[in-house]
Amino acid sequence: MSEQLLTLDLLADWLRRYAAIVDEHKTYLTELDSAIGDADHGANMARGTAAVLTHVDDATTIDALLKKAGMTLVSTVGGTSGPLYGTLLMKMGMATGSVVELSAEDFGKALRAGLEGLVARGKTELGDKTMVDALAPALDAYDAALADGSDLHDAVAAAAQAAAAGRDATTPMVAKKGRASYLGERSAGHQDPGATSSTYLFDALADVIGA
Amino acid sequence: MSEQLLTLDLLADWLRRYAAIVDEHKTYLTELDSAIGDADHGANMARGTAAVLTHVDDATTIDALLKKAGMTLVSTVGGTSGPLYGTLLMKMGMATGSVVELSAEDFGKALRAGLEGLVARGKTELGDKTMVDALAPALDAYDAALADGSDLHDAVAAAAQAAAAGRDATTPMVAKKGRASYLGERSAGHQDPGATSSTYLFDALADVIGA
Amino acid sequence: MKKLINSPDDVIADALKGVEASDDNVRVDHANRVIYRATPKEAGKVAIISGGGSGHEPMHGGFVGIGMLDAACAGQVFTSPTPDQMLEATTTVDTGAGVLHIVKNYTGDIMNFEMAAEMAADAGIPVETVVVADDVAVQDSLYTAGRRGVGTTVLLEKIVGAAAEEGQDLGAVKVLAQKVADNGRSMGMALTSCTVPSAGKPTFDLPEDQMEIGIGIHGEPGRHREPIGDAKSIAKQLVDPILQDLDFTGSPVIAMLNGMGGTPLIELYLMYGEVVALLKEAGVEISRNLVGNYITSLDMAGCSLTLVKADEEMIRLWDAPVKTAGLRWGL
Amino acid sequence: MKKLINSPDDVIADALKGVEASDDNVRVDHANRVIYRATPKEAGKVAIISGGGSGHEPMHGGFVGIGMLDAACAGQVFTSPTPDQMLEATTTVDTGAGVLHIVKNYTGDIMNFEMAAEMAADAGIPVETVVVADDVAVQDSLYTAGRRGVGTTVLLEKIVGAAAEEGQDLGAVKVLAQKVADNGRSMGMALTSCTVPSAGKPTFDLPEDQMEIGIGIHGEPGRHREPIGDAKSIAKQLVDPILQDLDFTGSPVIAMLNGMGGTPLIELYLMYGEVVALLKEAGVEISRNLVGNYITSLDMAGCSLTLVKADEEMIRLWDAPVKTAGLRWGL
Ligand SMILES: Nc1ncnc2c1ncn2[C@@H]1O[C@H](COP(=O)(O)OP(=O)(O)O)[C@@H](O)[C@H]1O
Ligand SMILES: Nc1ncnc2c1ncn2[C@@H]1O[C@H](COP(=O)(O)OP(=O)(O)O)[C@@H](O)[C@H]1O
Ligand SMILES: [Mg+2]
Ligand SMILES: [Mg+2]
Ligand SMILES: [Mg+2]
Ligand SMILES: [Mg+2]
Repeated sequence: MSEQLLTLDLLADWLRRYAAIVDEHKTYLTELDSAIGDADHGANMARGTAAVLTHVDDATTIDALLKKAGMTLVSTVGGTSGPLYGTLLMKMGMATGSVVELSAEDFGKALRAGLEGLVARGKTELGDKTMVDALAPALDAYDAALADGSDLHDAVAAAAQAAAAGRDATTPMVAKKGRASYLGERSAGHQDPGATSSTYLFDALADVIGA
Repeated sequence: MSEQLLTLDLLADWLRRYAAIVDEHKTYLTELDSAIGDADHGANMARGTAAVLTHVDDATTIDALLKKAGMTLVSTVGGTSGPLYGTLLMKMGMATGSVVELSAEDFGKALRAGLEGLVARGKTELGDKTMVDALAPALDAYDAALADGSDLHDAVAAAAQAAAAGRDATTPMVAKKGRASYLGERSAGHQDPGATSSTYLFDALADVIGA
Repeated sequence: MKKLINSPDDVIADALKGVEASDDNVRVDHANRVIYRATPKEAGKVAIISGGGSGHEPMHGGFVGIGMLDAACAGQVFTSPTPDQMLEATTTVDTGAGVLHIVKNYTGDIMNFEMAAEMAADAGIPVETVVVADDVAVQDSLYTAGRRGVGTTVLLEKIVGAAAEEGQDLGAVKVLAQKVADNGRSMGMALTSCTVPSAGKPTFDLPEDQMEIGIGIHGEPGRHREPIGDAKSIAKQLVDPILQDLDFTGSPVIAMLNGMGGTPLIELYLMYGEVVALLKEAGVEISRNLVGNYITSLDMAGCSLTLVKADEEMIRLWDAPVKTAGLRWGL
Repeated sequence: MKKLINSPDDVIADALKGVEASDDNVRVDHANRVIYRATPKEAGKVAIISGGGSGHEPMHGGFVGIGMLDAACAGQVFTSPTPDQMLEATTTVDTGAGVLHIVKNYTGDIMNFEMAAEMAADAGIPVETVVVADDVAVQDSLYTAGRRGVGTTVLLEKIVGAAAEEGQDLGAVKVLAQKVADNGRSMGMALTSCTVPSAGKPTFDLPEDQMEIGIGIHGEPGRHREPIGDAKSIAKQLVDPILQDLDFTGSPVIAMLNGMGGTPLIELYLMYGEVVALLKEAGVEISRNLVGNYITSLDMAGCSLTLVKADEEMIRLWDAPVKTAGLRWGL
């Protein structure tokens, strides 16, 4: 069992770093969404994460931090990614309880609860060419690393790597969910924007824990 | 006094030739009109002269030929050039009387009557950057050539040359009439479309009499 | 050229078929290219016709119907209709009370309507003419063909149409029409040129970062071009020359923020917000407004602002019922 | 990017100012970005709200008023509004008789409206939802997010709005809404892409000689692209897949030939003429029609056709008075 803990401060930093990465890549995200969607994913995510930033200092517990972040995404992003990312974070917050630090394992359980909420909301399966195709393998890799005795540092690195691989794997897929599905076969050959912004979640975490 | 006569057939050929030249240059006329007008002069003149063609065979006298041609232009062209070219030909027809051939002098008088009608309708002066800037010098050159003892052939050649010079002289002018006048100083540097299509009248005449 | 057409030569004929199929308020004389009211006006009332080049839809055909025009003559794209069309329309709509011709101030329109009016007079039909010349972008009227007739035409057709509908006589209708014309001012701008179907390419080239200020409705280039500004500064370039030309304070004002054909409504609303803010600052009070595509220039992106300085009577006539494809209320 | 805006971030806020200034039928809640009727509906009548991403004007805000919507929630450009907005609108418009949510079938819209409906139910407000999914361009509904909601939304808002206005209860209004949704089909095409303000460039590239068939209203690329055909052949590409999907003979039909925002009205009339000719051939009888910009996609050039198979009752409700910026008759 890993000794390292994820503190309130670290998770606040995670959200801050995520916002920074999204902002940095918003043009790129919108370009990806132009090819198989409606050219707003970058603007959507940048608007939402910027709104999250205005609240991260207020939280005194991890559940409050994550729930508030999730609700903020829901009420500022709209579109598809608002309810989905919002649900992910809200369900994570509901799973942690009112704490100020989390074990690597408990953080993994919270992520899993978040993903389940997201999948229930989005009615997605793996292989539909959505953010789930990055999130699910990332969580699996994270859990597997911890089970293999890796520390948080390595587990997050493994998750980030798996997320990136999952994201890359969306490129040849034919979309079955979301706006890209209207394109049918023409959706193949393009990387999914949501899978891309999901990968940034793990990049951000790796950055803040120094993985 | 010139010996040559302008016959009904020759004048019918003149209108046919004019239609052909206009049709050949309609894109060019529209381009000229794009720069300082509304991009329709070529289409307007091509439509009108094509309609005139459907009647040239019917006429048994010169006045009927010209009046019908003028009325056809009025009722098929519209815009600025319809009433103006229409008036030119109608007034020419009214001036010739019910004949089947005209002396060079009488043709000149008819042209003069036509121009006067056009100027009255358009309320233009020389130098306003309009078709009058090609027509008026052409008529003056024609009359002067005949007065100097030239034959029809040379008078028409002189008219065509003067029309071309008049047309070229419109380029530096600032328009004071028609759509180009809205541009103010920006109208300078562009050749007037109407002066250009007017010049074709004399080119066509030169062609059919072999000048 | 990207257009939903069959061929440049058939645009008007084909579009008139669609007008006939879609608009219950009108019937179409395809041979003469005249759009008439489906049900003619009662005898004894002044009839009103207008017309002009096509490419400005809904003007004029979309304004034929109860409370507005009795007929509209459709010319070729950007080309005045011919005297034959106007004479035919004038003869057909006259109920004995005479006919008002609403003419926009362009050399071609003036001459063609003039010839038609001469022929109608010959045929014994009393005709009066009002010429709209409201475009403040045309400055030196002495050295030009005079100001172009643009947006005021739409508001005039509505107001004067109501007066004719309620039975005012030709003299009164003409005086009212002149009053509206005298009290209307417009100013327009473009982000892109339009493309005339028969020309097949844009009338003027406008670089990606430039706009044209002071355009008319025929793709004529404007007075000058400059880098595209924000909506606030563009609004100022529309409002200022209009207010410099006529004092709009102290009277009710009818405003129209008009799209040129290729401008989305969201941008027109946005521009209207900016225009209203500037007018409020200047003490101008807007009583009635239109925001949308009313007098367009094919696919041009851009907009124009029209203000008409009204009085209580003009506002009353504005509010009167109207039933046309382009403007409808109270019916 | 050529747009009449101040900045991409301010488009919605600024446009709502213009809506407020121009449209007497509505009042605007700027904080929540909800457009409400200026005068709320009488107590005891079912209220109707809709909403969606912006960029489709006049839909939905332009359909708020007597005989149509009670409120419209404005999202960011092409982005569903948030549950907060819909909950706020639902709570505000409920007169005690419950609220109908009109939702277009997009993943985002479905989820956000779903969350709002859950919260409204929690607050004790009866909410029913109708989902419009009428775009026949989306073929394999099993392998996609299902058909997109497009043009039928406009006709549904009118018909159902009339039913609510005359006092039908929530159950009846919901049944009627579902019936309209089930009987509506649409198909669209584009000559150009639109440009989302925050993206700053066209969503897709379309060569000068190509068109995109089967587009939606968000600049999503369509099903395929091909060389631009003439209006007749384009009309066929709109009509055929609709008629293949549903039998429109034997009933009155309401048709809408809709412009995508950058298409001039003259082209829409022309296309409508071609569409009507094809429908006549196929034995389809059009009872009512709309030709114009009703559900747009920013500055996209192109058009869509919507047919709703109606019955006498739906036609009666269609003809009932309506007073909104986007649709108006009888008032
Ligand atoms: N049903 C779904 N479940 C999970 N993710 C989805 C679903 N539908 C779409 N997505 C994700 O949402 C992304 C698009 O988000 P965004 O562009 O913000 O929303 P919208 O499609 O409403 O414009 C897609 O790239 C995809 O990853
Ligand atoms: N008042 C006028 N008198 C004589 N010619 C004129 C006058 N106004 C314009 N023109 C001529 O008409 C030409 C334009 O014709 P055309 O493009 O067919 O008509 P419009 O300007 O109505 O589109 C100009 O190039 C000019 O030569
Ligand atoms: Mg998107
Ligand atoms: Mg011209
Ligand atoms: Mg013209
Ligand atoms: Mg979106």
